[in-house]
This record gives sequence, C-alpha cells and structure tokens, in this order.
Amino acid sequence: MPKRSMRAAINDAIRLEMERDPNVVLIGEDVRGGAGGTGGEVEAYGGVMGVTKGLWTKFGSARVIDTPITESAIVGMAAGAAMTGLRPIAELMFMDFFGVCYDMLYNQAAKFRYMFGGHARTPLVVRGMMGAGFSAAAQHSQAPYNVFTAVAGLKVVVPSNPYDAKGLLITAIRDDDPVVFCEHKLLYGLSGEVPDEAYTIPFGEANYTREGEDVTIVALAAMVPRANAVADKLRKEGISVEVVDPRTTSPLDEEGILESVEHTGRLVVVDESAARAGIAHDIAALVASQGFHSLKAPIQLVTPPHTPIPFSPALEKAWLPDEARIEAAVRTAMAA
Amino acid sequence: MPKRSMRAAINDAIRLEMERDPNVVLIGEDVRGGAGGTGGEVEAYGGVMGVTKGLWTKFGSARVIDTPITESAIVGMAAGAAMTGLRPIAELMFMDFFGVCYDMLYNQAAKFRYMFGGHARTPLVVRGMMGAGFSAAAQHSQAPYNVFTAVAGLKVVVPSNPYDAKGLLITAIRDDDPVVFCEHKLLYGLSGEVPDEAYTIPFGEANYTREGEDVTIVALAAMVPRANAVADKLRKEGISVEVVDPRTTSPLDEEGILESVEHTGRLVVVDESAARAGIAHDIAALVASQGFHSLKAPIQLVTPPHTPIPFSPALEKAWLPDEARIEAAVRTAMAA
Amino acid sequence: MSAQPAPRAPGPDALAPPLLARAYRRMALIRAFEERLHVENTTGDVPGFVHLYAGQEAIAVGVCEHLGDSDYLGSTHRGHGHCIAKGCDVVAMMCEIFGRAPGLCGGKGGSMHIADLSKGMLGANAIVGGAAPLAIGAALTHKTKGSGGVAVAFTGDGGSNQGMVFEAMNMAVVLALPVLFVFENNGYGEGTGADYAVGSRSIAERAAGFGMPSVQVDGTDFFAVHAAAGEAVARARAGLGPSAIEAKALRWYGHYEGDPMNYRAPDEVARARAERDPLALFRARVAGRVPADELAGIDAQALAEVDAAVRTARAAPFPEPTALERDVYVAY
Amino acid sequence: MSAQPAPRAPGPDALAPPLLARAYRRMALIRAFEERLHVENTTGDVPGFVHLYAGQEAIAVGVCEHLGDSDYLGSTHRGHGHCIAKGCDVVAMMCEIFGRAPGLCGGKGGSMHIADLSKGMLGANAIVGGAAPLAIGAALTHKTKGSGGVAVAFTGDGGSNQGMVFEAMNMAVVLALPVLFVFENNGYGEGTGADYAVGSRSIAERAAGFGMPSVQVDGTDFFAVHAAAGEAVARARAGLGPSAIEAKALRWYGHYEGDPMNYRAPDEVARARAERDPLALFRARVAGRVPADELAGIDAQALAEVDAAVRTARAAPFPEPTALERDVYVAY
Ligand SMILES: Cc1ncc(C[n+]2csc(CCOP(=O)(O)OP(=O)(O)O)c2C)c(N)n1
Ligand SMILES: Cc1ncc(C[n+]2csc(CCOP(=O)(O)OP(=O)(O)O)c2C)c(N)n1
Ligand SMILES: [Mg+2]
Ligand SMILES: [Mg+2]
Repeated sequence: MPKRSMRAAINDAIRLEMERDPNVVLIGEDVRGGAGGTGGEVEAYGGVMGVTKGLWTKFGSARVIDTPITESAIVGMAAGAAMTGLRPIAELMFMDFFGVCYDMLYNQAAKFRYMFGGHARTPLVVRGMMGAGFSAAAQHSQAPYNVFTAVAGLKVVVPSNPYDAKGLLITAIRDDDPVVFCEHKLLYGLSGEVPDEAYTIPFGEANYTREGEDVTIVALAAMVPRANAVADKLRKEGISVEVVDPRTTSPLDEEGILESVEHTGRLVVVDESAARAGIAHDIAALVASQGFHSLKAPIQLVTPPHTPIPFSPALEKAWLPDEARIEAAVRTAMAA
Repeated sequence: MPKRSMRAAINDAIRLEMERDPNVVLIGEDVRGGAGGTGGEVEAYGGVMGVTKGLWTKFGSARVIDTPITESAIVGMAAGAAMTGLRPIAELMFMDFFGVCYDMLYNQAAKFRYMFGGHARTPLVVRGMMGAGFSAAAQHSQAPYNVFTAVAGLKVVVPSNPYDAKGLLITAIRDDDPVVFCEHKLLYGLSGEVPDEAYTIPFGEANYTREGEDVTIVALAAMVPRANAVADKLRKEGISVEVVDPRTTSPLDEEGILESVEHTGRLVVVDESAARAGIAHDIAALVASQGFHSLKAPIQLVTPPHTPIPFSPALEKAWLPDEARIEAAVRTAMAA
Repeated sequence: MSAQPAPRAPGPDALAPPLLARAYRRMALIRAFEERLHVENTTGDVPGFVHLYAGQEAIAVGVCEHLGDSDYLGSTHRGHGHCIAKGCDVVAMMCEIFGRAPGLCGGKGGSMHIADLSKGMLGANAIVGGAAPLAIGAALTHKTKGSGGVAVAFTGDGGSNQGMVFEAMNMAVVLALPVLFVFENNGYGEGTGADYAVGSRSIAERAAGFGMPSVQVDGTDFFAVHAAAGEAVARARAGLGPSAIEAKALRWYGHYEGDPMNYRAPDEVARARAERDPLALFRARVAGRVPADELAGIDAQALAEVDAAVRTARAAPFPEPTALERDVYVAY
Repeated sequence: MSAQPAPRAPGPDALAPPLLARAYRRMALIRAFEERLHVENTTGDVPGFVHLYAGQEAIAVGVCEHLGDSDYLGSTHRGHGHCIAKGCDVVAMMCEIFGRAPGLCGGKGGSMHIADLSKGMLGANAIVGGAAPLAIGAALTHKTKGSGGVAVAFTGDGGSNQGMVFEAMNMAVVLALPVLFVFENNGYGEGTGADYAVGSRSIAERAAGFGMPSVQVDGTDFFAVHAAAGEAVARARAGLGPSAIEAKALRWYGHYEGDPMNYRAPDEVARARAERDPLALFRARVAGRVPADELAGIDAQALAEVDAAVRTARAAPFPEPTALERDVYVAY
C-alpha cells in the first residue's frame, strides 16, 4: 500500500468525494489562496497548512470557495447550503476559532433536524486543525472536541493516523448529519499506509491499536501514538497494555471501551481536550457508571493542567500529556 | 430575615455593589429598556425577566448601559473595560447566546491573565439565564455551564436559591477574575430568606443542603430542590441521603464532594448541562479517580438525554431530570 | 453604493386581480392568525414565547409573492407571517405552536422554530440575526446548481446590528449570491428603539455601504414592498447578486405578550392601526380593481380558517414520549 | 455618512524637529526589529508564528504619536509595530518572542499575544478582528471615568470583514465612545486579496456607512496618517465619538515566514520597497528639517538596540516549570 502523510490522506478523501459527488463543495479561508490580489489566477495556498492543495486547480472556484475572514458566514452558509441540497465541507482553519461562529454550528446546524421534527438533514462537515505542540499559543492550540461532543446533533471525529483520517473523512462527507472533523496539527506529517481508492470507516467503532491484558488506555488523536509507545515500552517489562482509540467521540464506542475494561480491570484515559469536563471525564464517567464492577483500581485521568496553553516551548511541552505521564499513570493503575 | 425571590436577590446584589463601587457598570440588551423610541425617558424593562428592574432609574444611563443586539460587542466591550479599570457586569440574557460571542469570553477575557504573564486582571461578570422548563425550546433553554467550566481562566457559578445567589453574585462582582454567573429560569420565582445587607459566599465551598449517611447526591442549580425533595421523601423510608450543592463548578469543592462520598460510599450526580462531557461526568471522574476506594456502588449519572431541548411541554418535562428519575437513581445505587 | 431612492411603486394596476386577491388572502390570513393567537395566549394554553407579526403583513407578503416553493426563506423569532406568506399550512402551524404532534415540526420546534422545508421555509430562528448566514447558504445552493432560485433573509431592526448579519452581507457581495436581505424595521428590538440601537442614518444606507443595491420602503404599503422586492429578486435571478430592502412598519403588539410597552408613545399603536394598517391601505388601493365584497369574503374566510386551525390544534394529541429521543440524527 | 476626503496632510512643517526625530526613531526601530526577526526566524530558534510589520511602520507610528501611556491600543496578530509605537521595551519584546522568562508576558504569550498594560498596550491578538470589541471597552472605561483618554483598535483589511468588528463600530457610534478604528489595508489577508474579500468599494466607505467620520489615507505616508489620526483622536477626546481610518500600505514579507507569495505580482514587493518605503518617504519629506546624519544615526542606533535585544533574548532563560500553573487566576 502507498504511504501517505495524514495531510495527504485528508486531501485524498476530499478529492475523491468531490469527484464522486458534484454536491460536495469546499468553503473556507485560503482553501485556495490567491483570489484577488496582483498574482493572477493562481492557487497560492491550498490551505494554510497545504491540506487542500490542488483542489482549486482541479475543481475551480465554483466548488473550492475562498471566503473573506468571516467564520459565522462560513459555517452559516455551509449549514444553509447543507440543508438545501449541497454537501459542504467548511474549513475553520484552527478549531480555536469556533468561538466567533459557534452559534451556526451548535444552535443551528446541530439542531435543525430535531427542531424541525425530523424533516431536515444537514450533511455538513466542519473541519479544521486542533491541538498543542506547535508553540501556537493559547488561541491557536486548543482541542475543543469535548465541547462539540456535548452537543446533541453533532458527530465528532478525532483521527489519530492517516488511514483512519481518510476513511473517517469519507464517511463524514457521505454522512447526512453535521460532523466536526478535528485534525491534530502534530499528526499532519505522520506517515502511514493509505490505499489509493475511497473507503469508509464507520463512526462509533473504536480501533484497538494495541491489545493487552493488564490495563486499558483510552487515548485520542495525538495521544494515541504516545499511548502506543508506552504500551510497547511496558510490554517489555511484562505489563500488557491495551490501547483503545475511539476515533469518534460522538458517537462513542461505549461497548468497545466497556469490554476492554471488563477484560483488563484498569483504565487510564489520555485526553488533550480539557482538565475539566473533557472527554477523559466523559469516558471515566461511562466506566464508573456502567463498568464499575470491572474496575480493580481507580481510573487514571491524564489531561493537561487547568491552564491556557502557554507559548514558550519550555512550558508547552509540560502542558501536553507526554509518554512519561502516561507511563506513570499506567504504573499507578497497576499498583493500586 | 426578609423573604425574597431569587430574582430580587440578584437585583439586590447588583444594586448594593453599584452603590459601593462606582466602577461597577451593567451592560446588556434591555437591562434598562426604553432607550430611544417614542416613549420618552423611561425604564421600560429592567431586563426581559425584570431582574435588573430599577437600576437604571437609580444609576442612570452612564452605569446601566443598554446596547444594541450585539453580544460580541457586549462581552468584548465588558472584557476590554474590565482589563482597564471598570468592573462590568455583562448580561447575556439567555446563556444560549454564548455561541455568537464566545470568543470574547473564552479566548479573550479568560486568557488575558495567563497570556500576558500575570500582568492583567479582568474583573468581569457575565450573567444570564439558563435552563429548561419554560417551553422556550432548543435555543433558549440550555445550561452550558459545562462548557464554561472547561475553560481555564473562567469561574462558574450556578446558584440554587436566593440566599446563595445574592452572596455568590456579590463575591463574583468583587472577584478579580472573569466569572460566568448562570441563573436558572425556574428559580427566579423561588423565595427564601435573604438578608438586606451585602454579604459574600466564597467560591469553591459546597453547601450541604441535606445531611445523610447512605448516599450522596451532588446536584446543581434547579436540580438541587429536586434532590432535596427526593432526600426528604426517602428519609421517611429510612434511606438517608446527603445532598451536596457545589454552588460553583469552577472552582469546584472537590474535597467536599470526596468527603461526602467517603462517608456514604455512594454517588448520584444530577446535572442538567449535558448528556455527554457535562458536569455530571466531571464529578463522576473526580470520584472515580480520587475517591474510588470509597465507592460501594456504581456512580449514577442523572442527566437529560442526548437530544436538543424539545419545545412541547409534553416532551420537555421528560427531558429535564425529575424527582422520579433522581429517586430511581438513588434506589439503584442503594441496591448495588 | 449609497442607498438608492425606492423605485416608484407601480401600484395595483401592475397586478392582475387574481394576484391581488391572493396577496390579500395571505395578508388577511396572517392578521387573523396573529389576532387569534393574541387571544389564545391569554388562556395559558400556548406554551413558550410567541411574537406576533400583526402590522407587518405587507412585508412578508410583498416579498413572498415573488417566490416559489423552490426559493428559500430564512426567518426570525417573529416568523408566523413569513410562514404563511411562504405557503405553510396554518393548521399544521397552529398545531406546532400549541406543541402538538401533528405540528409542522411534530411539536418539537414551536413558534420560534417553525419550518417547512417542502415550502422552502427554512425555519423561524430564535437567535436574532440567524437567518442571514443560513440564507446565503441556500443562495449558494441555487447558485451552485444554476437553478435560478433565490433566497431571502428576514432580519429585524434590532437584528440588523448583529455581526453575523454584516458578515453574511459581505459574503453575499463577494460571491454574488442570489439573496435578498429584508430588514423589517418595526421601530423596536424588544424595548429598545431602532433610533437608539442603529447607529447609522438608516439600515438601508448601512447595507448599501456593503456594496449592494439597497432601498428603504414603507413596509405598510404592500405595493412599495412588492415593487422593491420584485427588482431585487429579478436581479438575483439574473445572477447580479444580492440586494437589501429596509421596510418600515410598526408592530401592533408587545415584544412578548404581556409587554407593558411604555417605551412607546401611548397612542403609537392606536395611530398605526388607524393610519398605517397594511390591510386597510391595501383595500383602499385596490378599490375598483377587486370588489369590496370579495375582500370581505377573504377576511371572513381567514377568520374561519384560523378558527378551524385552533380547534384542530386544541384537539390534537401531544407528542408521544417516544418522540423525545427521535430525530436527533439521521443515523447514529 | 459617506467616506470623506482625507484631510490635507499638514506635512513635516507642523511638527517640531524633536517630534519628527522621535517618530522616525520609532519607525526605524520597528523596521530594524522586523528585518532582524526575519533573519532570526530562519535559524529555527523563534517558536511559533511570527508576522512581520515591515512596510506598515508609518501607520502604527502615525497613530501612536498622538497617544500617551494612559491611552489604550488593541492590536492584531501583526503586532510588533504597534507595541514599539506604543512604547514597549524592545528587549522585553524580543525575550517574549523567543519564549523566554524575562519576556513582557513571561514567555507565556509570544508574538501573537504580546502585551504591556503599563503602556496601554492591550495585547496582540491571534483572533482576527479581536481588538475592536476590546478597544471599545477600553474606550468605555475612559468615557465612564471622564479621563479624556482614547482607545485605538487596529484591524487588517482581512479582519475588517469579521462580524465583531462591525458590531464594535455600531456600538461605538451608539455610545459615542472615544475610539478610533484603524484599518491597515496591506492588500492581503493571508493569500487573499482585499480586492476580493472586501465587497464594498472601500473599507473606509463601509465604515462611514456605520455613521462615523471615516477617511482613506496613504499608509506609507507618515504625515497623512498622522494628520488623519490627529483629527480622529481630537474628536474622541472632545467626546464627539468614534472615527475610522483606512490606511493603505503593503506588507513586505509573506503572511508567514516561508510564504511563497505567488498571489502577488512578482515585482510587487520590490516596487513597494523602491517606491513606497515609509521610512524613505519620511526621510525625503523631512529633508532640511532634520539633518540626514541625525536620521542615519537613528538608523544605526535602531540596529544596535535590536542586536542587543536579540543577544539578551538568546541568553535569557526559559520559564521555570513552576510557571506553568501560575497566573491562570488572580485567586482560585
Ligand atoms: C442573539 C440573540 N440576542 C438576543 C436575543 C433576544 N431577543 C429576542 S427578540 C429580540 C428583539 C429583536 O428585535 P428585532 O430584530 O427588531 O425584531 P422584532 O422583535 O422587532 O421583530 C431580542 C433582543 C436573541 N433571541 N438572540
Ligand atoms: C477569527 C480568525 N480567523 C482566521 C484567522 C487566521 N488568520 C490569521 S492572520 C489572517 C489574515 C489576516 O489578514 P488581515 O486582517 O488583512 O491582516 P494582515 O495579516 O494583512 O496584517 C488569518 C486569516 C485568525 N487568526 N482568526
Ligand atoms: Mg424590531
Ligand atoms: Mg491584510
């Protein structure tokens, strides 16, 4: 199978779906780049991180739509277009920007179907990057998928590798509900085997990236490779760690998580979203309420501290959960 | 002690603090009502629910500032004023409207102090109503305090009775950090003893509204009276229920909750904020990680279903956790 | 672009009598619907918030007479008039407002979220200013599919100050979208005067500053609205991009039912009813072209239709408990 | 209000030579700072995103020469120029940009969040358009306290399309706040032309539509900016409310370092450097009033100051780990 970066895998997914379905359009700031100005008709960016490179050149301005800096109008326009027959992919660039346009996502797109008695469908994908690790500071490093997960009507995807990213994004684009697709910056360069053709990965099915007996780590997005590394390291010491990557937080593979904990009896959750009311807490609550009798030890939450994300790399490195903290949590769980 | 509604208690708190400190200003839509139009210089509303009645008449337009319908400018202006020397109270009317202005709260006000290396203080209160029970439908009935609680830099208050509301709001206004003050619509009419004078209630100190031995209910805002009613009912049956009202979700009285569960060994959390990644989950995770060994039974989460809030009273009644569901959860906890 | 003088309203002569009758029927139906709801509301049987459209009928109908079912409309919290003008069924509307199962949204939406996608009615919206970004999306669908359809966003004077409305106007100009921004200036947003909250000389002029044709018209004059909307819709269908219309009228009731309205001069509503009643003005204008008894018949029929709707709604069942968790997702 | 013709710039004669020298010193310091960062950035030692202000110096300085420490300034992601013009210490700035403990924000903010409240500098802002709502708040503080102070919000051409900027303008007009909205039109928002993204004829004209005086000036001409800002600041201090200025210039570097810039004509930057260099234009205008060797000395000193700042920053320690959880709240 060809190797691709997650960036390329995402590009792939969008391209294939745009080829397949003329109703798929891409909307965002500089998803093309080069509209207006003195440079003539060029594609200057293809997204600030190059994720959408080549798409304007291939599909043109009617389907790859550069916009002003106007996120409420971007998400709102995409939501309005989705409920009237298009299948828009709206790019939010950095997920941190949801604060300037969240109404259109959480009060509008997410609720149309319910508020309108089941008569609406809103096949919308809002995608963008998230996460710390780039010294992008407090307003460009957040991972607010906990906030989106709390909203009934939204689906939320947090891929951890190129293969999953492609398959999940294709599923998202074909899905008839609004989907928030969160791409972790740290993973764009990650390379992995990705088939050329289109394929889908169902939502709500966790991926067991490591199988094990002693302890379950549930990890999300950029935390998955770190959890895997810890599992590999500890295996050599005879601690058998299962790593569960839910891949989507809404729907969440509750059964998959509960089964794993039933098997291991110990749970560590590694989650970048928040120190309070995050996905770690959501999953811990699931297990403490529905899998309580499996538990042999306190659940370990590995999250960032309750602080904004610091700019200085010296601090940011300590902010983001790392392998040392994950390992320590596993050892604590084992010791209990 | 005089009896007051929670509405009156909140009004009291604002009036007393405005009298005490000329830097306190109130900003919002129709906090006065009657600016412009043909009615002459009147106070037409005093807030759409009458919460701020009389304040414009007393303090005038320089301190009770009616605005256009422009929430980003309201919260942003309040944040900018707070960091430069005023102590603004910004009214969001319905907390559901955070979606059109959230950036100014979560990316700006909440983060100034940290981003600016500790050199800023932002004594801002954002207050507004929340909660279901009024047939106000999906966009006017939400209780998004889970979202605010997840944000480092914000403090979050969810009072359950008039006495607490007054004391906590005075604390909030005097506090040097940004505070989100969430007033449950269902409680505005609730009456209780409230002293005339100013007093403060510290943040992060739970109130034990019922003491008990067998099971702990942690309940928030409008869920507290319901939990109390269940406790009173079950006491007659010999089930001794402790009810803990955290009053603030950030800071959260973690110790108080853990101590109660250490004592009872059983936990029911009743939370209106969300079916996923809500405060129920946050508190369950706290206990499952730090109070695990006290637990004799699975934690019971009592939350609304994962749906938007339906309009029809027939459905809305079933949406909001009621005494029957709380009671059933307690019984389940006792049976385990 | 600065705001342009309103086009000369061509008046009733430009419309065939059956079209005049149709327009009047819709205005009369809105009026009857709202006046009846005003009464029903006092019984305590209407759940939640209800915002009445009486006094503004000529705006919704003057615009929607140019639209078909495949054209889209995004509405406000004050949406009953837009629904009726767009052709929604009043029985299903009334059921919805009473929170009953046969309602347009199965009772899940209520007055503030009534929608009928089959009629191109994309929903009332409880977020002030919410329609504008959504409507440009509907317009994008038409543009992308080359279907020649248009979308209309209704916004109030109060809502005209909301950031996302400005964003939508700019986006519409940039992408030359087939959309019409209709600002219904009824003088107030809740208890706050438009003269206070709108900082610019007029809403129309501010919209013109965004780079699109924009006019201010008398929103109690069906023909003025109809003419302005006709031009704007034609522009949009021709691919020439967005337009704005500010239509001035007065709301006849409080912002909410029970509103003491002391932000208005005591006789403001009485004078509006006497001098600026859109239906009375319409009747005066069409005198000679549509027989008075035909108009009276329309009035009577509207009352009867609304009465039947209320009866049906009151007799209709509430949603089953099983409806609670349905319709959140297409599939989950 | 429609956009007004820019006031005749009074030119260098209106300013005493020491003031001319001070203004030039600040422009030269910004230039030296940014050109040096451009080089430093290639070493990989500058964390995160850096957006350079070179080419726009006359705007920040032309405005800030009217301000004191008690006046407030809200900035953008491209904030170094605003900081220097407002009097921030370049050593502490450089430390911040390198993520070091002695930085203005202790290394916690970085280039996109530099602030110095003691100088009235309310922070760079990584949310495009973020300064405008905050600046009206700072203006509200001045108005409430009757202190005669003003606030300035800087926004780019791209940011001028953001909803909250429009909201802030309307609010400022409604409350007659002492605030100045400065739109720096450098032709692009990232890789998108202002001619594409701004749907109106000009940013100034759109701002005028909100009901405040608004002018468009050549942002490479210090004297044009200075004159327009002087009028606006005087209006604000006199309690006459907000104004807007659109200042046109060109950014000399990419949006981010490494930007291939193929959205610009190949010679666009070269021509801007040759023909519209704000510093060269300033020097030409003050010839005869400020000796050329004095200006050359200022240039040399700016380079030296910046060099010292880089040395200090590179030698400075990173924040201690204990800083991580500090400064979230005043008390918790
Ligand atoms: C974003 C938002 N802010 C505030 C409100 C509360 N609210 C509901 S209607 C209304 C007044 C709207 O005024 P206008 O746009 O003039 O419409 P009208 O009621 O006059 O039809 C307000 C402030 C809301 N629903 N949404
Ligand atoms: C709300 C928001 N949207 C998008 C971005 C990403 N972004 C950062 S700078 C920029 C371009 C800003 O253009 P302009 O306002 O013209 O300022 P300039 O960079 O030219 O100084 C964009 C889109 C952002 N930081 N915030
Ligand atoms: Mg109005
Ligand atoms: Mg620019």
